[in-house]
Amino acid sequence: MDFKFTEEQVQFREEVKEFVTTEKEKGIFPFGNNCWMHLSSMEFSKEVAKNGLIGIAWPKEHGGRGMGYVDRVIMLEEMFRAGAPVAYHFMADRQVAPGIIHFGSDFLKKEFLPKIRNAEVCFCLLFSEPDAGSDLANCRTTAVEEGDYYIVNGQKVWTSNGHIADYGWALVKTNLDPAVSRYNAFSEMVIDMKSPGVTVRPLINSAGAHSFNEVYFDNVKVPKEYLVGTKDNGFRQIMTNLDFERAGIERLMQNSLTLDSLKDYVKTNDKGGKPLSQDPLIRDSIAKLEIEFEVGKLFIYYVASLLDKGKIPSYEAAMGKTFCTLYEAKLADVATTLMGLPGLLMPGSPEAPCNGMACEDYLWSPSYTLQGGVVEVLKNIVAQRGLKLGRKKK
Amino acid sequence: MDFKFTEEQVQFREEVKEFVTTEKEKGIFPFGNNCWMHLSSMEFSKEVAKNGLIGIAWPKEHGGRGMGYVDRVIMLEEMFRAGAPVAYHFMADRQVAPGIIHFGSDFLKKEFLPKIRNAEVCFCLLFSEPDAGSDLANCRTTAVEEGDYYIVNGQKVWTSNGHIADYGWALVKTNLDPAVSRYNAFSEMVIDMKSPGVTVRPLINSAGAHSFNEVYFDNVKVPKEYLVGTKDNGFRQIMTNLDFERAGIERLMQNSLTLDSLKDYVKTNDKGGKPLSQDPLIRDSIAKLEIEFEVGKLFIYYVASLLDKGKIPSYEAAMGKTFCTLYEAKLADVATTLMGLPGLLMPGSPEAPCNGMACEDYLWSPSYTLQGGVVEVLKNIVAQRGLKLGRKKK
Amino acid sequence: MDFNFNEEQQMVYDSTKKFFEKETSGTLLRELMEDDKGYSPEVWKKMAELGWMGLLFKEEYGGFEGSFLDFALILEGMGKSAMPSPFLSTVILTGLIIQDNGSEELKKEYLPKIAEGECISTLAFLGRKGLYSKSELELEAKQVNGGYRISGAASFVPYAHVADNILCAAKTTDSEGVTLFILDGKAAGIETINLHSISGKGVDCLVNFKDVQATPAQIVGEAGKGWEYIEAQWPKVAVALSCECVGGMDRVMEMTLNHVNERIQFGKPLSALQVVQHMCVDMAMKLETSRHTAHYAAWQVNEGLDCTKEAAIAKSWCGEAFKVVTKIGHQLTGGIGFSEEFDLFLYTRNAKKLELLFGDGSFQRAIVADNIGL
Amino acid sequence: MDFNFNEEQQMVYDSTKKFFEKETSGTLLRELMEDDKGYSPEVWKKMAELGWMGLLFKEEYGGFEGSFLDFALILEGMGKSAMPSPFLSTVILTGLIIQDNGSEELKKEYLPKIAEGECISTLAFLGRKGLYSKSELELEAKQVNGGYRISGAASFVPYAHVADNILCAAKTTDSEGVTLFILDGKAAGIETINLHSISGKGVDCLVNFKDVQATPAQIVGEAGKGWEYIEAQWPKVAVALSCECVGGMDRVMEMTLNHVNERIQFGKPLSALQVVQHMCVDMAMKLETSRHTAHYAAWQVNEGLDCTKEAAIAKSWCGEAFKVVTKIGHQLTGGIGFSEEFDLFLYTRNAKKLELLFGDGSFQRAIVADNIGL
Repeated sequence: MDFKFTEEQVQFREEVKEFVTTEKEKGIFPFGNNCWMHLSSMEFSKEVAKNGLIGIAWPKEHGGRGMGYVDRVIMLEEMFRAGAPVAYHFMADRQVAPGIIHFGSDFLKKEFLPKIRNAEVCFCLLFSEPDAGSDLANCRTTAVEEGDYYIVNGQKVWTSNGHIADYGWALVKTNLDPAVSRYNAFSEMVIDMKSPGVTVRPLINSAGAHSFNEVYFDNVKVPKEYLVGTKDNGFRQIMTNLDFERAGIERLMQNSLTLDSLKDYVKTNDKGGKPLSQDPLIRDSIAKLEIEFEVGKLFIYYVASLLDKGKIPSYEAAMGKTFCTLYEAKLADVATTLMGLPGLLMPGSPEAPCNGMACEDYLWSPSYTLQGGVVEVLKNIVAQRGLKLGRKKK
Repeated sequence: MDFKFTEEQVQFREEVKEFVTTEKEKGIFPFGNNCWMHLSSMEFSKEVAKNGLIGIAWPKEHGGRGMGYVDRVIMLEEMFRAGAPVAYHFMADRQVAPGIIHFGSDFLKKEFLPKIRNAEVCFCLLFSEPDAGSDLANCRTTAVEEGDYYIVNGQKVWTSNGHIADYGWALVKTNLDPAVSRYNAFSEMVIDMKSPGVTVRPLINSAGAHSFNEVYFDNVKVPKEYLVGTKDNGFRQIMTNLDFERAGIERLMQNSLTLDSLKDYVKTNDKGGKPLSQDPLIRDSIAKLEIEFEVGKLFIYYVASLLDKGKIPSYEAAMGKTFCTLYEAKLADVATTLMGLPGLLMPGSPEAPCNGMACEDYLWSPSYTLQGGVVEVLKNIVAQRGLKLGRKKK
Repeated sequence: MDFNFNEEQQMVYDSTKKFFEKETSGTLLRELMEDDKGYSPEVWKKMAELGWMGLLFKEEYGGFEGSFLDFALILEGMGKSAMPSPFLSTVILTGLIIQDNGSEELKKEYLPKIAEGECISTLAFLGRKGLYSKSELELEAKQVNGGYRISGAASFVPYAHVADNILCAAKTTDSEGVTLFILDGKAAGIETINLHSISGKGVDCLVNFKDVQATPAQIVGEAGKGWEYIEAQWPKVAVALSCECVGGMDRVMEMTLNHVNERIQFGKPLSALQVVQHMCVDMAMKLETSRHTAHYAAWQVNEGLDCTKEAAIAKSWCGEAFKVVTKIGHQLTGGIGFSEEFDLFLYTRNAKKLELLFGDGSFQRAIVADNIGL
Repeated sequence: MDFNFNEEQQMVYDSTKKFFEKETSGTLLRELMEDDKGYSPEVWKKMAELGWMGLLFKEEYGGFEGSFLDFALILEGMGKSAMPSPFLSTVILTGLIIQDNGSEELKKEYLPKIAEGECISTLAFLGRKGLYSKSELELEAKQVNGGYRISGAASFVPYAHVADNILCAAKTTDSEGVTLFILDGKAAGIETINLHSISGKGVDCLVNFKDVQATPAQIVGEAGKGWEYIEAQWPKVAVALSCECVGGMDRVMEMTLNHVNERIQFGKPLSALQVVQHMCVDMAMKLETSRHTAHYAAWQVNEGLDCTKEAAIAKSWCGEAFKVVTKIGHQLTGGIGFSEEFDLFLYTRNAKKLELLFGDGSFQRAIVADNIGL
């Protein structure tokens, strides 16, 4: 047990902090909550790239910095603390590049890693379908071989940033034999979102924002070299990938500005001449949030430290995401309640404290425990993989 | 919608209140928490009987007063508010007598109803077995016909008051054919606890009290006229009975003295010169308890009003018991925490506030959400019977 | 004790339900959320025609002297439909305050107009922090030449921008208390600024008062007693809002059960999963307990009993329950429920608002604590 | 960052575990709960032989200058075993207070004795309401003839009845502050009365002081600074108790998982039910998060960092978590777990006690609130 950051890490954190502060002060980029899903700026991402902050955890031979996962959490902690608009490169950096490095051909590596590293392309994830939410094995989008191509047909949904992405990272069915198990029926591939036959239809979410999309594939031709890894092995590949997806601090900190603004609100507003921050009920509620936040953060670093040791944190990542998203789901609810009626004012409204951040966050909050694995599904994973429960006895 | 008690009911409540106050003032009976399970006094029960307060909801032709279930709740509300020691007659009044009236032969009615009515016998319930807790269909105690008798063999467990009961109300297996469904395999019967072959072994619970027992049957002869209702129809009979069991205010109020003592404690103790009752966190916590209590009480009256309309509150009773026992499970936890270290002193200890009631109640509290239907099983019932969920679609 | 509706109540409940089923549509609700007015004048007119506005007024003022239980059931229907309107602010926060405290002249002037649906009105009594506390009031009335001049700001005033009248609560310089003035909504010196709140763009307003003139005849009841008049209505408002919560929960429960029964994942409907079943039971328990609690408090109001405690119980319980129910609803309806095409978000927003209106859980629990002698 | 034990830590953890597995039995624990002494002198002696008592003391006072992390792991093992003893009250609440503040004479007198297990000691600093607040202190020391006479009562004093020494916190009439006196446990005028608390009959005491004499040489550190000395140990105590909670949870989790895997109902093990699985996951989450939180705070103590906030976080989190874990344990083990034959109740009682010792959740959260500038 040694919770000390190395000197390099302390130094690195300062570097990132300085970078973020400088960029924020420029006032040209859209800093804010939900920054990894919702705040996309190619220009900002290019600055990130220039500062060597994309691909830090990739091996050096692939153009990365060969740093660790704890280092990556340090970087993201500072990015998210400020609400840096990382959405343009985030998915590619977190998920697509590691997938390509792990499973992809030399062609794919050469084709995409430099572009991702330099923030020249934006990727979206094409997993969920109308009938395949929690149950990915129910995906019906097909990819059928035809010469040098796969012909893709079907529909994806809840595609974040589908409308700005250059490429999609898709799960498709390549073995149509219904007798074949899920583990031998799917493949992963990269799809050029500008291909003929790709239609992106915006979905407005219940927070009133366009961040999701429906994506339709109508005989879309995908070159065979865009297949990632082994044909029909996609389900296994994606399961590994999901563990990485779930391990991140984005599940805890995408709304950390809300907690800041709440603290600020109760300190600068009073009731009957006393700051709200002196009210014991308010103090207790905010301390509860603070504690859960710190507990969650420690857990995220724990999962990252496992990754740095070369362990696959399959159930630990699921546990971490469960804990952190339950915190996230609560944060804006508590914040709006403690702020009272002003907490229910929306961005752009006169009188809205912190430009309606808490209220907007509340409207987004139902999504946190759904995205990237519904809490109940994650608990199944923890129970079955982690605690080994439910195996037939007797 | 009319929530008004009738004049008769208002009058009746006063009657009961007066009776209870008088008896409590005598100082000879053991008033307190858990009074229906744990505080047994034949003498007190005889006073209850003398005042016509046993069997009030039975039909007049069976020696009852033909009053309603709401009336019964009114009576019990006043009994439980004071912690009256009703355990001697409670099970017989609530469950055994209605079972006999509903399903029993003339012989059983003549034999037992007057005795119950006059608090001359104490009954225990013989349902649970070591391998049949939530899953009653797993009961293995058998009753085999032999001449004019059933020969009973097996073991029951968690038998409250088994050590003081004159008779037991038992679920036994009378059809041993394993192919037969649970609905055609069991019977209900009355067993004389003094019969040769009955052994009662005390179980100390985790609160340190002897209230449960194990009961062993070794070739116990039970006269055939002690069979209740139809042979092999016991499972159905007992399911109806359980709905009655779950509908009662005992699930909400067996610890109402704890709430009183908590309120009293915070009003009469101070911190830094201010009564604890002025502490906003303490006020909020106690108000939460008060609210849940009132909400639960209303629900109990609702279920009773359904019974008075001749409806079987199958899922409503399960819902009510779930709600009320979750409140009960919380009450002593909050009380001990708010009282602080003095709240952790046990009955008999020097310095224990209210003679350690809150602490003792805390030790009992894990049992509330288990007895008479584990909360999770009750939720299954509400989901499946009430909300009709989980039926196969497609 | 009878928890069921009697025939008349059943009729009120059914006809309210039918009315809103007919008048409400997802499209209309979505439009109103963006609409500057924030309510539908057509629906408002029809509500008036049904006699809802005057239900609680005396016959002599154009009312029907109806039962508060019927009123509560109408609110339940309103909550179930999610239809926004200036109903409560007009009928209770202006109408009943005038009926209970105003002079004969004021009653005759305003109540019949309200009953006929010809007058939208509202109450301005909160400061910009939105705290329900006399000390946070920001309006002041100065005595000038036998009249008054009112200045300052009031916020979170529902429908002030479309109100024919504004009842405003102002501190008077000549007394400790708060005085209520009934003003013309368009009086000189009144400026309304629409706030964009969680429930829409045309509901709440910030209202700036600059030397708005009022005569002593515009004072409702006695000068200096205004805050007490408002507090006297608190239980009724709390119960009415509780009933709205019950209606809202009822609808969320319907849509959620429907979804989990229809949605197939892992080869069976979601409703076959035990965890899903238990979440639905948690919703059902919130709904059923809320229903009884709200109805009981409504009955107490109707009987004229002191129900400060019961109303606070209902509001704290139903307000938090509705919010929890929308959260479970979202968790069970997943991405579908999180899209704007699904109606759930309308209720999510209403629930959050209703949780806070006229005091959140802890505010109500403080009232309960007072009432049990703590 | 490394969350795993290093070799030495692993050794400490394993050997502590083995020690308690050997020395603890259900029978012994049940006896100790009824026992007047409340601890096992045999086990106490063996603990001393392992060097645990002197682990945190300097070598010159018979200690080993060991790591607080090792100390924390021992506490975790103690919590897992549920073995009661005057360990914390002797080592931290007397030993460390003397080491950090006492005169050279006092250190030389007491620390080696404690390190060898020859001295049981405790701290008397709470009034009869058991509130952790200087203002609630009920002991007073009067200056008489160059010495002191201490009178009043202290309650919830662990193991005072078997203590060789009692460190007592008394208000001194000549100053605002609180002064610590180290007294002989059997000094004239000291009366100990056993309280029967949730954790047993021989743990906590009410101690009455009647004109107990003390000399200035018995004062630990400076007169008037006693409360500050106690507060300075708070983070260490909070972390130590947090680690006990982690150990306790670990054991409850083990017995519960074992039960749900073995217990067959409705034809399959309980653990096949989704709701049961999720309840187990909730336990596991409490345990894992508590473990990291407690270890992190222990590490901070060890590094000599200011960890007021981290210790408060650990104590509030672990204290409440342990309690919740015992509740889930009971719900899943049913009647079996509720019987005295099953070990769960030992932990249920410890958890409730640990929740409150040195400040419950809201007490700790107030510290956190202070520390984040609220």
